Amino acid sequence: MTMIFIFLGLSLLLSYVLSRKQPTLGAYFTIIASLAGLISVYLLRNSVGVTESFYYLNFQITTIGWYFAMILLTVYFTSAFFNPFWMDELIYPAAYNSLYLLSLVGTIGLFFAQDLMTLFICWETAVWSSMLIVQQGKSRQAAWVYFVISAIGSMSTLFAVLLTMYLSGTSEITGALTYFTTAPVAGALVFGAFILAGLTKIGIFPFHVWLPLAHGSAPHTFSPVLSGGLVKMGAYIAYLSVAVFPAYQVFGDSLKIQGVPLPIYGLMILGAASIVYGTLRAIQQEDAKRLLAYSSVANGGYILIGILMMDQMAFAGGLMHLLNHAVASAAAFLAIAAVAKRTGTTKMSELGGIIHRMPITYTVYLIAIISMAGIPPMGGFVSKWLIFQGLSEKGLILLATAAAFGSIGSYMYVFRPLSAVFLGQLAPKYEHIKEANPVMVTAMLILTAMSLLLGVLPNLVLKTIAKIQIELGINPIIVNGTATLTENGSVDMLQVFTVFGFGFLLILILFMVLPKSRRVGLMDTYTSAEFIHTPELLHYGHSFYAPFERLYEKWPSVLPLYKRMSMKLSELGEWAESFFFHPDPNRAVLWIVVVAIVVIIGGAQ
Amino acid sequence: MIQFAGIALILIGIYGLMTTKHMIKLIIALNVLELGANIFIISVGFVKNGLAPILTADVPSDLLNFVDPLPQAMVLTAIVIGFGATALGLAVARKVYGKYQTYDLSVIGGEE
Amino acid sequence: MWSPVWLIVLPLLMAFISVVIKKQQYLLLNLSILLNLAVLYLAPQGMVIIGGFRPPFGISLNFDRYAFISLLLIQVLMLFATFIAGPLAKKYGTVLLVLLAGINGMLLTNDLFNLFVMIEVVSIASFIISTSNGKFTHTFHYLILASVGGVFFLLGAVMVYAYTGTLVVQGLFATLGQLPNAISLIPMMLIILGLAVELKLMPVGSWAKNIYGNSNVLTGPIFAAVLAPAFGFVFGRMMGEVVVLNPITGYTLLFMAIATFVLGELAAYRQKDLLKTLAFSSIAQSGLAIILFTLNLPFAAILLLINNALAKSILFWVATGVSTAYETSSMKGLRGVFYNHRILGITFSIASLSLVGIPLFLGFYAKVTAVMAIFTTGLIWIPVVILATAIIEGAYMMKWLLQLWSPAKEGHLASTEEVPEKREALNMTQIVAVCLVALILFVFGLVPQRVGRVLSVASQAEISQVETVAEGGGQ
Amino acid sequence: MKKFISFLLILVLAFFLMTSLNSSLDFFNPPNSLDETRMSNAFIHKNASGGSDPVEFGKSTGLEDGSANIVTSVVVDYRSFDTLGEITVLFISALGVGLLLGAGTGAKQRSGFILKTAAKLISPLMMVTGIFIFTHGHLTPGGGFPGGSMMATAFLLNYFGSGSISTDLKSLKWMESLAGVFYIVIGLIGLFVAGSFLQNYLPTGTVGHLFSAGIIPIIYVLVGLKVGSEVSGIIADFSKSEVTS
Repeated sequence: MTMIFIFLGLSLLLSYVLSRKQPTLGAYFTIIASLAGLISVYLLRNSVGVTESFYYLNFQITTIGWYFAMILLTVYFTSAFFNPFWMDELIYPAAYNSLYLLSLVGTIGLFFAQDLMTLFICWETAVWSSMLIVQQGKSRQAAWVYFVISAIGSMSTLFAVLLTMYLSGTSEITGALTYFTTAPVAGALVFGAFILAGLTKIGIFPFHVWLPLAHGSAPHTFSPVLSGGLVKMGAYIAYLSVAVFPAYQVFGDSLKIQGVPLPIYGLMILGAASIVYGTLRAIQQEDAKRLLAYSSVANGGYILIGILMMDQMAFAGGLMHLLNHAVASAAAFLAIAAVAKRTGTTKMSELGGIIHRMPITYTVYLIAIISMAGIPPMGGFVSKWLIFQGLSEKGLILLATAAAFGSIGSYMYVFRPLSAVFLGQLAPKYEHIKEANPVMVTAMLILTAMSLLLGVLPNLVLKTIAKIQIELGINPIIVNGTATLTENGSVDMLQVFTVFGFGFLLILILFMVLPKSRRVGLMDTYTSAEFIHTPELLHYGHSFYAPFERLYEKWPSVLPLYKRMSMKLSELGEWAESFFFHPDPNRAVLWIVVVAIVVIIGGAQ
Repeated sequence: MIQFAGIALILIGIYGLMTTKHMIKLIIALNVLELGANIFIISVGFVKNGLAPILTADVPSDLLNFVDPLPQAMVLTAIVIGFGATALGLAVARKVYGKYQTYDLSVIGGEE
Repeated sequence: MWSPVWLIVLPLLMAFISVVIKKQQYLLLNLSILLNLAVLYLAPQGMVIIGGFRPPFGISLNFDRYAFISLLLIQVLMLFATFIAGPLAKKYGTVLLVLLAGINGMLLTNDLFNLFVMIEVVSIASFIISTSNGKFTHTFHYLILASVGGVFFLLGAVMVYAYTGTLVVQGLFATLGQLPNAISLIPMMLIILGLAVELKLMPVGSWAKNIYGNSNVLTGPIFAAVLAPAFGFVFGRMMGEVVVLNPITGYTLLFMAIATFVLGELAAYRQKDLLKTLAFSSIAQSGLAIILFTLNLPFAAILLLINNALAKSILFWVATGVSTAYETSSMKGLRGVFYNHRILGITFSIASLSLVGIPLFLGFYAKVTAVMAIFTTGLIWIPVVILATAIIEGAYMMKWLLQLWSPAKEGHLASTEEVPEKREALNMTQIVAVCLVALILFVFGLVPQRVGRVLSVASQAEISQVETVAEGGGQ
Repeated sequence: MKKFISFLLILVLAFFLMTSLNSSLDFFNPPNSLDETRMSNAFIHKNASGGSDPVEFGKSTGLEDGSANIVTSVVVDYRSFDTLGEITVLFISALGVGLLLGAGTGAKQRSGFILKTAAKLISPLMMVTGIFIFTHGHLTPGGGFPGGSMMATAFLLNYFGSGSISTDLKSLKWMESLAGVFYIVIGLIGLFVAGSFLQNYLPTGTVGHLFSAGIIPIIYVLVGLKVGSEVSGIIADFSKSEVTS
């Protein structure tokens, strides 16, 4: 395992050197490096429990770590296919390529960390290297917000980590965290500080503000990694703080709601809030990438709730949703990136009818959003269904309602880019664009195939998850051949797929057989005597959900709250500056006297 | 009793430093403060009916009546240091005057 | 013959000589720093008597590990500072020599009054260096405050003498501790207040804003990287050997230090000017070091001082070099400037990441050590404050990094068209020197435990405690 | 308003300072003799390095310190290092003044007949007195600093009288530099000969004689010359560069 890190470390240096010579070369190299990483981590699947030390970093292979690392590597690997085509847009391509691999090293290190210090070091490495990538996109502000929100998480984690190390006297993750079974008060503090990092990274309400900003303005090739990959780091922290950290024991004495301790329930409510909020906001978005970012917020809510449940089904659902969402969201972002590469924009109102020029990209996107929305027969359905099962079994009605709401709402937001970007009439200026480059298409097809496979045979993954559950000592999810068994019944996705596939074929045949509709160009209007100055206004992608937008125009947003907080901090700084740093020697002497008086009076008593 | 004079001068000096905005006056106030401090230091070594700590032909041989020479030595050093700071302060003040034609800091305002 | 007294005498001798041969000032300056480094290497550790009278009757120098570490840091940074400042250092060669002698004296001396003399030497030399900013009212402000501080320190020292009859620094706390609190209160307050001015503590350190904020390539590094750690080390020595804190002085000092740290970072957060940002950042970091010294955690404080000194020197070199070349230090004017100066940009980034305390840099180790050490005192709220403030520090440092690296308007991709026209910020040899310091910082970050092991002896703390902290920081 | 607040604060400070100092110790009540714990007792009895023979003026020889003026023995012998620091302060501030104001041109001062004549008469006398004071620093009150200042005053008077700086400033610089260098060299000889910096390695002679006390008179002469030249230098710098608009 150490070899993997050394190899990736060397290859990031190599990619820097190559990129200095020829940026595209370095970018192709990132594909090779991440593929090599993927293969070598895959080969570790049977060496669970092996520990290794590298310098002062200690690593251990665990099933869950392996699972997370595989997800991340998949996303990094497929997104790397897009890197070579964006090199000319970036001002520091060499830095991009090497930081791309550095953030990969950081994330993998995080999942394999054996002790808390290693965990934190890898965490920070991933955060700041990805922050430096995001800044190469459209917005410095976004990168900054990303860093600050992450820093809130990082610093609270650091506090938790150090306090844990101090109290327990060890830094080995399992040993240190299980210490708190005997010290519930300190445990509650550590739990809160620790999981805050997870919340900020997953983008749980109210820490979601960085997601739309960072995902929306990061370089197009990096948005899939952010959404599909790095967000999952937060899920890992959430996993650690509820599964490894004895959260249910620490809060054993607190008030319980349907068997869930109140603090954990509160976190679930936050997860539910981000489902609802993310969904509603996503519907409103005008920019395709921001829309997907908000959908990540919503999906992050599912993942958080699933993991926090720590039970047979929802937990399995949460872990599986990680993978499903990673694959689907990466595919969707990549599809949008492919469109942006050809058209130069991600604004939905400026696009339309791209299906006529980029049909494969369209298919990729379609399948991705089906999975994201949780429509059978894609993988997203299985995981959401499992979470729903778990929630309803425990009787957590409120959360189940939110989950259901999110599922239905997701139809609305995934449909918007589908119709606004891909369907409808083709704008004249995009008349001559071509299908995406074969290299990019390859990457997208890999993800699409995975999405389909996960939908048809979810048990491939559920087996691994069952293994994790056994390690944690909770009831494992039961799989039987192609069927997944739950207490409320079983589902066999192969059957579902067959039914859906059959229906799809039927429709396809009908579509082929029935007479073709005539294509009408965007400029081809009935107002014959009038010249169309702004054709995009005529496209129905324009003001797609205008009624909804009007509906929550006045809704409060969270971002201004943060801005106001930042303003308040600035004001406090200004006050301090004018009060204590007055450019007047009299003032300073006065302060000396005041301090002297305070000390003397205080000392006199 | 001499301590009171020292402390009073220190306080007067501080008062001056707190109120005036005139650079030369600030330096004068600083000097008053330093003077007060020096007097205070001298007073620390004082002995009742003490003599200056210099051996001459007619001091008693038990030497018990000498005041403490160490504070005096310190004051010597402190005076010179105060002199140095004052000289430098005046030079800076003149530089400011050369630039703004005034010694009044409130007229100059905050120099950015 | 290899006595640490050379560290003071040699620069002083060179200074006296340099008055008459002005042309060779610079050479003499560099020569004496290099010779000082040799002396540091050769001189045996221990107490050195001056004038042939043992303490308390004569003055003595305490050349222990603590002094060694601080002196080594100061000589190295001084060497680089004078080298990089080049022509300016030539003009102020004699002053820098005296400054060096004063700082060395301050760090070595074992006599409270002699410490006062050395502090005055240093502060008068630093007044003169600060005039090279060309803002004389600021120098005046600094002069008044530092003089008042000096008088306070003197009064404190004299009162200590009046009460205890001795001025020897080493072990003075034992004698002072026997006095009732009501008696030791005022001298302790005077000593702390006197030092607080130079340490830039919150209500009394107002001079620092403008002196640091208008600095040039000489003053910035000298103030932030040489004077600040020097006074920090002196304060550490005072806390370790002299100052007896009772609850009121202790809490006042702690409160002042925390206020300096938090409000300083907040003030830095709102700055739109690079040098002003760095100025407030220096103020705040000095507050953090004082928190640690006040809590009697010298090991963490030393680590922090070293990290800050190295990082701040790089930041100030790059910032002053760039802002002089482009004639602005505002955020707007310097946007994307590192596109032209990649190497400077990388060193600046290393320094700022280390300052913020990002893992794999020395600053992280320092921060972890500090927090772990504070846990042992039981004051859990202080780490919370420190880490919360670290977010603010990270926020403004990152803002600057992002702006300085990206030649782009907000909402647009970076493009070479936005890059300001290239000018020479520092010449090749200067860049190499800055890189060397950055390399030192980087290497220290890679082997933090080794650095820690060297320092743990210097901190004179119980070895067992320091060891666990050092291990905790790295594993 | 500001003055009122300042006044109030000063009053408060004064009140609490007084009560605190008064209650803590009978600080305002001087002792009848020097406290035993004070190390200055050793300076007075000249037994810092052992020995308990009583010191007698004009008789005791070969003491650890041969200066009759005990303040001088503290300043230049026991705590000579402070004095080195002190002349460094003076040196650096003179240098600073030179750096700040030295760039200007010398300005003519108009002076009347009486001042002119008196200056010519008095300034050599003052010069001689100054030299007397610092050569007898180990015997009588005074020493290098007052003597040096007196020389500088003579220099100032001379300037007032003649209207311009007649002395060659270069020679002042040389004097300043050489005095400082010799001070350190004497100290270093101590380091090499006697084992510690600034140690008295010459015979201390008999207390009260002019040629006694080892290196003390030598150092005081050097200090006197250095102070005289530095203060003169400061005066010369201030006389320059009349502030122009």
